[in-house]
Amino acid sequence: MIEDRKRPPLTDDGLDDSVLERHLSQTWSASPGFWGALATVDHKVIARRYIVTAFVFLILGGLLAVAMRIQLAWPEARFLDPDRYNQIFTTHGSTMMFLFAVPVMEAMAIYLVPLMVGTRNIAFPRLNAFSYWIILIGGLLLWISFALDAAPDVGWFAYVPLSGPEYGPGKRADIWAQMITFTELSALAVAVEIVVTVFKQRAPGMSLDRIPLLVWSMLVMAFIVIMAMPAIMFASSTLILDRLVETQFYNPAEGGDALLWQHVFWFFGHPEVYIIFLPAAGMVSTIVATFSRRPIFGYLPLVMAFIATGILAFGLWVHHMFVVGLPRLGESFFTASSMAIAVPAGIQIFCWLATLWLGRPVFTTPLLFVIGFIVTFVIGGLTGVMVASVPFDAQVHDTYFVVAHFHYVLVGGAVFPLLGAIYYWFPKMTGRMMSETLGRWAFGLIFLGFNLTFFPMHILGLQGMPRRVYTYQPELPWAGLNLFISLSALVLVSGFVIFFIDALRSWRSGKPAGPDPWSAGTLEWATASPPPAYNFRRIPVVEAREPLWSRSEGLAVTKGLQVDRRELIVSSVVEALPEARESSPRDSIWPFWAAIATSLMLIGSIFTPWAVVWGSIPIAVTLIGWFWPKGTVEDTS
Amino acid sequence: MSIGIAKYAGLLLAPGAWAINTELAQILPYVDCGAGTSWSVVASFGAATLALAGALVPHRRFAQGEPRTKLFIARLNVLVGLAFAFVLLLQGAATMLLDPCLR
Amino acid sequence: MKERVVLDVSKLPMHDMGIASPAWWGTCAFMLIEGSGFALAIAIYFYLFSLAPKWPIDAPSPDLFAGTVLTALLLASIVPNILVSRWAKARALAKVRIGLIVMSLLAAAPLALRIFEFPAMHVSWDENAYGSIVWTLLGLHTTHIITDLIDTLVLTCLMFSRHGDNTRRYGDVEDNALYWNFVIVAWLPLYVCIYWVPRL
Amino acid sequence: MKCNSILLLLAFLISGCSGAQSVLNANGHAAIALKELILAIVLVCSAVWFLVMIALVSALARRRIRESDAISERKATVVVSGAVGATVLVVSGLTIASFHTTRALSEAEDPELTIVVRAQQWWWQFTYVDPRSTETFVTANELHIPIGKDVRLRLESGDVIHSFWVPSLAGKQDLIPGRENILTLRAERPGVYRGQCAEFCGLQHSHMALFVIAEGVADYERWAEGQRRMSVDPSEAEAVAGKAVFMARQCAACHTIRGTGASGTTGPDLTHIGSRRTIAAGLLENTRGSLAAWIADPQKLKPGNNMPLVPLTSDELRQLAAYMEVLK
Repeated sequence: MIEDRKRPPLTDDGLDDSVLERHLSQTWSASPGFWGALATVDHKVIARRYIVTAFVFLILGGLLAVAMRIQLAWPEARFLDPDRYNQIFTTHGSTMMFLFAVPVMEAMAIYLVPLMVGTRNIAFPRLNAFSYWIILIGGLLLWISFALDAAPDVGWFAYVPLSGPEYGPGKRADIWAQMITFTELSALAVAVEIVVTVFKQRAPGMSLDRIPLLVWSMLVMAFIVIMAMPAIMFASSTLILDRLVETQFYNPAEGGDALLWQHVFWFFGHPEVYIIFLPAAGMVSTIVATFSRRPIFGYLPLVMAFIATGILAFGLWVHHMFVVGLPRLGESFFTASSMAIAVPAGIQIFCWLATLWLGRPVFTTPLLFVIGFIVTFVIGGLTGVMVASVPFDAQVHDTYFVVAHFHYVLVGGAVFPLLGAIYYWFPKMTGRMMSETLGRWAFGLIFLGFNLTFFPMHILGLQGMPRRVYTYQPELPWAGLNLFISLSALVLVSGFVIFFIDALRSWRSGKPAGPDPWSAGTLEWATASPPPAYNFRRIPVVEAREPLWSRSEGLAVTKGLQVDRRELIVSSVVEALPEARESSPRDSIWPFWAAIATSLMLIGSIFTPWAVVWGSIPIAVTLIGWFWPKGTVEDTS
Repeated sequence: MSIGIAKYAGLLLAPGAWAINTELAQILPYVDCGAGTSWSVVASFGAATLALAGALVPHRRFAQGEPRTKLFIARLNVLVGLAFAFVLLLQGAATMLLDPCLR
Repeated sequence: MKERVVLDVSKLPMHDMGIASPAWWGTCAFMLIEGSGFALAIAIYFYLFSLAPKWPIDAPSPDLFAGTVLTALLLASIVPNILVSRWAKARALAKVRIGLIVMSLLAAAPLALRIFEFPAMHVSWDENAYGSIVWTLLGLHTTHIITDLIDTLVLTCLMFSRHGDNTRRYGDVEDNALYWNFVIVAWLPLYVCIYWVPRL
Repeated sequence: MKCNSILLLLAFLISGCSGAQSVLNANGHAAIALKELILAIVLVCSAVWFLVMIALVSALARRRIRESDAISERKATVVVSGAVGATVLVVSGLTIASFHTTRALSEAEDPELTIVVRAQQWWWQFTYVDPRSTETFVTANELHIPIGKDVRLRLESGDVIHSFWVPSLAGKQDLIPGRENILTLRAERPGVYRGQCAEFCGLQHSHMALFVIAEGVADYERWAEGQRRMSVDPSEAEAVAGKAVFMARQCAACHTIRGTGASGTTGPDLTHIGSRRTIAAGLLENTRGSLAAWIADPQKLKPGNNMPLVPLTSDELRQLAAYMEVLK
């Protein structure tokens, strides 16, 4: 170490490209082998794990959906018993929301934000590694309990008193609540990383008005997570307290209140929708601009729409509670906000349409998914306007109309853009192209299958079919449509099968992509595909909103960064003027152990409150190991 | 109001007014119903006025040949301020149309 | 891809403190998370208050003594806390070491008082919703104090080690001081809620 | 491609048929007002969706003309601003329409009849409170109301949250432990309207139906008179034996039959069970055979419900069913 200090620091100044790459690679690469893989803090590696994990959960959640559709295809079917059915729809909802949708959007942020803002790693990379292990263990907790026939059976919003100590026997509701704790912990960690990466690690010159729209959307998403997740943290913890040590938060006989749960849950639950939707909106903005071959129309209104949506998201929660008997005037304030959020949503749609109108669209698979998104999301948005109305909602609340509505918003509004984004960024992440032919098939089947499956549910809802029923009686007029829906679901499934086949095949043997296969404008395309461990040979200097479209003679870059330690540039928040050369932490195994210790404490506390006391000791030990300086060059200043 | 904060009036004042008004909606209907007052009307339109003000304050910075980033922030604030003023006007409409005692 | 060098960053400092440090922003983000949590807990306190026919439910108002002494102690600790922060900025190692020892003691002392606060509520967590929420508020804040205490202790050890005299450590000391200020500021509304709202 | 007009078309088709549990088969004053609002909003939204689709198709397929970027950008700005303005107007219009419907539904007269609805896992208890006398009577899963009159339902829950929803008559309202909600029904036309619990309430949420029978005032009064009476004393030998079985076994611990010693309150009041159309919260038609099947093994027909299996011989079973049937 002492010798290290004596050697003069090696900077990239005047180094030959290949020599520079060798040095950077030596400094930034993870060490080989199993422990090296556990210890890595490379945002791209971790994001890839996150994405793969999230898609595995999508497949599992999808299989549950298929099981439900088989059960509902006929009246009084006996494919599943009510207990199993309740576990299945709870696990389906929880998996899709907490283990697929939120993590996959965060994962895209973890992968793309550092590249798009032109830095070498995410802020707090060890926290990032920690967050992945936490969500993985949280997901395993839910799915192992499902395999053991002890999964939660109280629905993904787990209303008390059904989930409370009196009516929710066993540990099922506790497992649900603790699984939530895992996912919120991981989401909060990622949110902090994204905020700080966007605020402090943007390439010099990337002032606020030059931040790529995807990064803006991820920033707003991160702030929503920071403000909303504490609510669910409070909810899940107090639920466990009520069940474990007999606190009385939700017991009306002792001054508690059943509606308190709904307030706290939906104060998180509604922003949750925008946590999922806003990143998708950022993806759409990116894809639309690239394949219209022009800069996005209405950058400023789009940023404003993201921010306004992000704030408004916190004033909508009561529209999930329109039939609980609150004063109509108070409810109507939420009607006003819920209706008004259609204005920023409309602004986004209009700006994307205008970009397509003004540009020269190239119909690649990512753009097809975006077109599918516009078609379906507008329906979801409009049914959103419908359920925002107190009287309208009185009829459709908790029916299949709502099931249709939120699948249009979440699948149409978020999964379609996400699949487009996977086709779009797959070449960057793997260095290989996905197949256009299979992509078109996948899009066609998913689009068709989705609409055939979910559109009829609007009608079922108006015909009076409540949601969360494990069966219905033959004398009700729902059988025909249900059978139709179940058959259509097969079309949807086949589309997803093709998508996964395409992804796996292309990963191994797709056509090599090159650094910039789409001739796109943002910084992630300025480096190799897949990007090296250090992301950029030299940190770019941003002189325009689409740096790759406006470069005249080569990409503007910086010099003077040290290459024998992990170094990146810290810049100011508004103007992105360089402020310091900051070091980025080295690989470490401690986040992994910290995640294990945290998980033991959380899982133990399902069974005994003492787990919190004894479990915090190993957590403290691992955290000290994590933060204690090791005297590396990264520690110099 | 200092100049630094004034730049962000649209982003702070307008959503702030809206958030407070939304919270007040949980309390004022009970008060209005009990005492026959119209506090929710006053609160809503007061908040709408505040939001409009929040949109107009940064508007003044448009003409002054500000640097690019400053202009961007000012415009952003005006748009956000207007959006929230709209929401507050809709909430105001609710207070005019609905009886606070209604369940 | 062709590159052209337009900016030399070699003259920039290798680490900077305050708003130029990502760690400072990270601390702020965590304070925002915890602040949201506290705000929510207080909102729930008032929500339960608004539902109850009589507040506190089936219990006398809490005894003021322990909580008030704790509040005074926390407020008094602001002075050495700000001093430590200043010394860290000036990179005065010896002073920072002493200051951190003092701050460790000042972070431990409230814990002793906190032991007397729980019985001063005259209600157990499982008796009713009032008991549940006040115990939760106290518990949340106790966790805060413990977290900061451990952080301060570890930092004190660090400053006595060979890793001490380093801009990064001084930055950590500053961030830790910032966090302690937050622990104090967050307590004040909790104190009012727990001790004075029942007396309204 | 699917579109909202198909929904509208289907909506009118559905409203024509007699499917008794449908938003579009509106026969109560509230449901009629809601249906009008729903159709209006769906119509407006469908139009909006078509306009957006026209814009999308033309943006993708239009012939690109040579025009300077500045000019086309300016045109786009005007069009987009116009569209945003239109959105603001449409949103305001729909919001105000929604407020108006909320207001219209509030103007109910003083109700003539109050019924306490108590939801439990997984059945409904109705207690009729007569304002003119102190006399009350209790029934289950079947609500009779006179047409053309406001009926006030006081909604309570015995355990978890449920939701009272008879779509042909009114929007839903939750029943929440520790809180009391009010729902006013007014049936405009006679008929049998099915309803169902709409808030997930556990294992048998799917089988928690109820029927509202709206009938003329005279018919209603006759029915209510019958319900106020004590239970029938059976005369037929089989039913007499059935009564003895009922009293001797656990049945009486959970069920009330007024006029006998049975006064349990855990399960539905059976005083006039023979007069109801269905048993087990709308699960089965009320016949002697289905009664016997239900009593023989309630867990098979409605897994997880709170009625235990009482071991009975086949003779006892037949007798018990016969007794239930005479309790008109």
